[in-house]
Amino acid sequence: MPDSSRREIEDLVELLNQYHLTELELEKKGMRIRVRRDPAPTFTSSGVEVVKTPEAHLPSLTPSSPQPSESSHLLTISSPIVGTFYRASSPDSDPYVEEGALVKKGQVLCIVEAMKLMNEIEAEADGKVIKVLVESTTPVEFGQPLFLIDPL
Amino acid sequence: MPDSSRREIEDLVELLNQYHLTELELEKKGMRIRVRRDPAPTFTSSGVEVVKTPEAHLPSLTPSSPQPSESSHLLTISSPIVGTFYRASSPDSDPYVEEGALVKKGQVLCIVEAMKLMNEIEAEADGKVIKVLVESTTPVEFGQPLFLIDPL
Amino acid sequence: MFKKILIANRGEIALRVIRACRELGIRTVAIHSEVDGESLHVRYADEHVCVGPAEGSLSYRNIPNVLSAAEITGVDAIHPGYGFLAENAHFAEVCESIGITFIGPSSEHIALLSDKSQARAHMKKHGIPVLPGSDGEIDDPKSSLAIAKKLGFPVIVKASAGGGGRGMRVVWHEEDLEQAVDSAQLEAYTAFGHGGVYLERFFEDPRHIEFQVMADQDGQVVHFHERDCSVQRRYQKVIEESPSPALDETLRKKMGQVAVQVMKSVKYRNAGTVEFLMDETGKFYFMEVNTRIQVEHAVTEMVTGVDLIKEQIRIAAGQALSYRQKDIQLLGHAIECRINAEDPVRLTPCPGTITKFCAPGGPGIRVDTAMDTTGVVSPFYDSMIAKLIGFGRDRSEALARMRRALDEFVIEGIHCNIPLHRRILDHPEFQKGPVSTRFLDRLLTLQSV
Amino acid sequence: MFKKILIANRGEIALRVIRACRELGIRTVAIHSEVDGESLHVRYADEHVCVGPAEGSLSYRNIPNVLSAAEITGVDAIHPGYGFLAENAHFAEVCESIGITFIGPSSEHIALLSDKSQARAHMKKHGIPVLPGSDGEIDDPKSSLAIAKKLGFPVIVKASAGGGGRGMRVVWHEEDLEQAVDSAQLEAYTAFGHGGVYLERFFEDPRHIEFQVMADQDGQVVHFHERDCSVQRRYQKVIEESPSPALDETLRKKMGQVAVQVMKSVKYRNAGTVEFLMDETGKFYFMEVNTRIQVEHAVTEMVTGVDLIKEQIRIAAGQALSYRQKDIQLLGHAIECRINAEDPVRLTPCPGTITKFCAPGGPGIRVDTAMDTTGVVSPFYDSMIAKLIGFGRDRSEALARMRRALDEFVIEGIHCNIPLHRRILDHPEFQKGPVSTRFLDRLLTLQSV
Repeated sequence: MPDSSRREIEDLVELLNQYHLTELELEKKGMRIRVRRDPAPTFTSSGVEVVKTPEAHLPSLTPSSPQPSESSHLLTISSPIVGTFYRASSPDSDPYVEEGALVKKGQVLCIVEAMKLMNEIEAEADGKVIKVLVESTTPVEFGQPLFLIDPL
Repeated sequence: MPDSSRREIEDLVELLNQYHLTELELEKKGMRIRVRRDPAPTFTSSGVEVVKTPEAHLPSLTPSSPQPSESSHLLTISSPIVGTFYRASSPDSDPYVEEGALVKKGQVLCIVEAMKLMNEIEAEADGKVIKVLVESTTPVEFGQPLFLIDPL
Repeated sequence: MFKKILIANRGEIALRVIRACRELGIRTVAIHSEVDGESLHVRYADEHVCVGPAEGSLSYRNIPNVLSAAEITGVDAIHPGYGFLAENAHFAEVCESIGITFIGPSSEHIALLSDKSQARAHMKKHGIPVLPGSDGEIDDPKSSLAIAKKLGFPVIVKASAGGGGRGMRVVWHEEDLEQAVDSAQLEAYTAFGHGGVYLERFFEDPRHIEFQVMADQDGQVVHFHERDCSVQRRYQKVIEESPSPALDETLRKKMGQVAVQVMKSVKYRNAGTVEFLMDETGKFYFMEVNTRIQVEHAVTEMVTGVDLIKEQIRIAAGQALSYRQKDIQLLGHAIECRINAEDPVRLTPCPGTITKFCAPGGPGIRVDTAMDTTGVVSPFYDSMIAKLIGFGRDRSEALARMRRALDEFVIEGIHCNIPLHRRILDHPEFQKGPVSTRFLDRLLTLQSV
Repeated sequence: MFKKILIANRGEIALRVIRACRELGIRTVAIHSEVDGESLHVRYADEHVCVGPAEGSLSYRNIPNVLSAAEITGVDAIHPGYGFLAENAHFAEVCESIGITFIGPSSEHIALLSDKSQARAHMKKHGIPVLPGSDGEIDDPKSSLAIAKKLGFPVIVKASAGGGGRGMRVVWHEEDLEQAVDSAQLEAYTAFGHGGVYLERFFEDPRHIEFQVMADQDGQVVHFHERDCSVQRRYQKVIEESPSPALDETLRKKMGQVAVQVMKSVKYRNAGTVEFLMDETGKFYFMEVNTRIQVEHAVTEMVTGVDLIKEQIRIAAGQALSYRQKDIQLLGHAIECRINAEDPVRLTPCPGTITKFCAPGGPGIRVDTAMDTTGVVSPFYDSMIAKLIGFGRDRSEALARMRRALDEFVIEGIHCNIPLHRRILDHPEFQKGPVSTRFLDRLLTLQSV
């Protein structure tokens, strides 16, 4: 695909984003433009399988806040620091939480170790742990999603 | 399926993924692009205002033939060489042709002097001189339009 | 030699260090803020770690996150570039304490030399010519006035922790001194967290001459000749060149020796710059030491053929200097223009999206940039788009190259200061030779009148 | 000095000459074919004239149109670049006759030296070591065989008017000689309009060493040291470097003196290259003189700091050489990779549209190209996209720079030979040092088996 087409598509996607459209159609020369916006969506909460870490947006002038995941009512707990992710307080201990568990706001979900300091990461709301996104002992960067929580 | 089509499709899929789109349609040549994202998150925002016309054509691989003029039945007589354009055989003579004149195929229309040689430029068809495009004693480059002829 | 280096920076200097590492066969880790994920320095590095949101203080200057990134990627060393953490003694100290090599001087060097008043006192003690001024910081108005009178007006009030013109006041008359000291102290405190100021005699038309120096573990010190950075706007360097048109061979040699003596007096290590102020008669005075690699290091690289960043890395890894003083020759003349995103009228930074970027090429031209064929100048960081450096057999060839290169440079979508550079390079006074640090401000004042 | 110069070429060399002119303050006229109207060389020039349709023979090689373009724009001089009309003695002669300076040697020099067999004879007469071979052209089979036997097989049949490997045949056995001569004559006649051929002893593993020379009106001749162009594929240079890893200081000096002697023997003027073939023992033989600036001149510019194009222009304008032999020093090491649009499997040119072009930068890197951020490699002209030149303090630094620069180079939409360059630079034999002209063909044969 020529870069020009790619750029064209990216431009349209940008407009789509900017004006929160559902659909945007463009024909050239004779010029035909179609824009469409669907009413606010409703959808079912179940069956979330993969939520990729939201990366790769074009360099933007404004700080990108973590994207709402497809099932946007889910809460993403991201790492506020750079370090190593641990699901338990020690190798012999049980994980702080398992998938499916109910957690209270302020409850410790995991530890991110940075500079030999153990930083406890807490739940930001009451809810159910839908997914643990990172394996224990893995390095994590700033803003990396760690848990998906379904708030109660 | 040719490899190129396959690559094109893969490119589109990549864009689809990258921008979390639902639908992406591309038609070539005449250009028709359609992007769509379902379901949209909720928000408020008002109408689309600007859609920039896409530009960007690259230098082409094929030789650019002299553009057909607006009235495309007209015949353009272009300079086959680089040199200096003269409408008459000498400063004292009358021009070979004036606008409005009827000319015969093979009739001398002007001279282009190159390297001290006088090159006579002839009409390529019978017709009427609609326009003399260059002033006498002006340098002309290869392919530069000199006369517009309305062929009979 | 190091196996893997983290580059605690962004933009062109991050690329510059990555390039040096690749040439040395060292793996690289880029750090980046949330808005820089697609930046060229991230793409060029072998690994990358997001260290925080856009604001530099929360990402590139965020010491815990930067060091954690170094730990989780297992690097041996950190190159700080310039700006951000490059002259942060605390950062260098923590690096030392956790066994990661900080590619630069020791934390003690940074601490000593970043206190301008203390550095001044140290150099004076070691017989280095310093500007006539107060012994250390001043505070009570009475003694300040006595000192100022002894120096003779005009005098300049400078912040000990200063830089970039902040916490500086020129005082022309006795009666203005007290208020100038107060406001300089306030500004210094606000900007640097330390309000101490000192006094120096003020020169109206000085030249800014600095010597690039490099020192190794064994105490070997070599200088790479001078850079003339007199073309400044509000204390910000705009154009740098080497050699300086204001020096002759004798003076160059003498100042080079003093620069080496400065560094030896503090047992310096790695790359640093000794800045001098020079008056019209060729008298020169120590001003300060920059304890980092500088934006304008490329000028010295072009004119000496030396790769300063690779030399920094080698020295930090414990190797001896690979050059002796006699190896360092001026091979011609080099000029650098800092191309900044800048409003052409108000001369203020104007960030935005560059829709087309195409740098000049051909003989004698070097471009250091983090732009691709397009790019973004973010409002969160400094507004430099590229460094354009031209080399020629002599100053006139270097000037001619720079002018044709500026004409070739394509930057679309935002305003930049290329027209300003053209004006400077076309100016008879600049073409003739040495100008003072007030040349550009005068030029711009004339313009705006 | 000239006021206005017409550049009778396209692509990177046209840009190269325009840059030199701008630096000298000379106005420029670009010529272009109908497909090149949007090219960078047209945009960079002050004026431009279309001289014909896409086919080179009807435009860039079209002598009446090129000269008419020179006349209607009123230029003082024409720079032919390389290729097209650069070694056309007739063109140079017509320029001379109408009072337009041809920037290069005289038409007589071109005529004499473009006849390889005649040049050989001339040099032999002047005591220059030439390859053992026939005295002049051969024709009857009997005497040819006698000469070949005396030389000893293998021998090589070469076209007097030859170049680029055309009209060349290596003959390993007596019985193949007659047919080889016939077919070489036929090919030479087809390619050059002159079927004359001569015989030389064939060396299996020679090195291609050439000396860049410049001569002025006053008979001053200076050489700029050598280039090693042994990395070739089917007689096409792929990588060039300077200095040659095959020469030591003594040999360099000796060959340089011979190169100067060659040029003095014909009272040469302007830029030229003396090509030598060298065997494994360091014995060297004159091969031919190229009477033009060459693609690879940039290698010499990088390693000596000299601007050869500006020097060409100055000399053509009647000025004396601005360098003496002792001024010409090797400041380090330079390597050039010719980046061509090339099918990676069949290794044939593959023109097309470059959708994204972003050249590497940073220290020690020079790029000469006519590409913008996008571009077209036209099927009508040669397939070179860019010249990438890397400079370092020594060969190993230059190699490291080239490798990282090749990694940085972004060329999208079209295949090119960057992977091939990587393979060569990564090859232990090349890294070790001197290779013969058969190195690359062997490498590629091994690959394809």
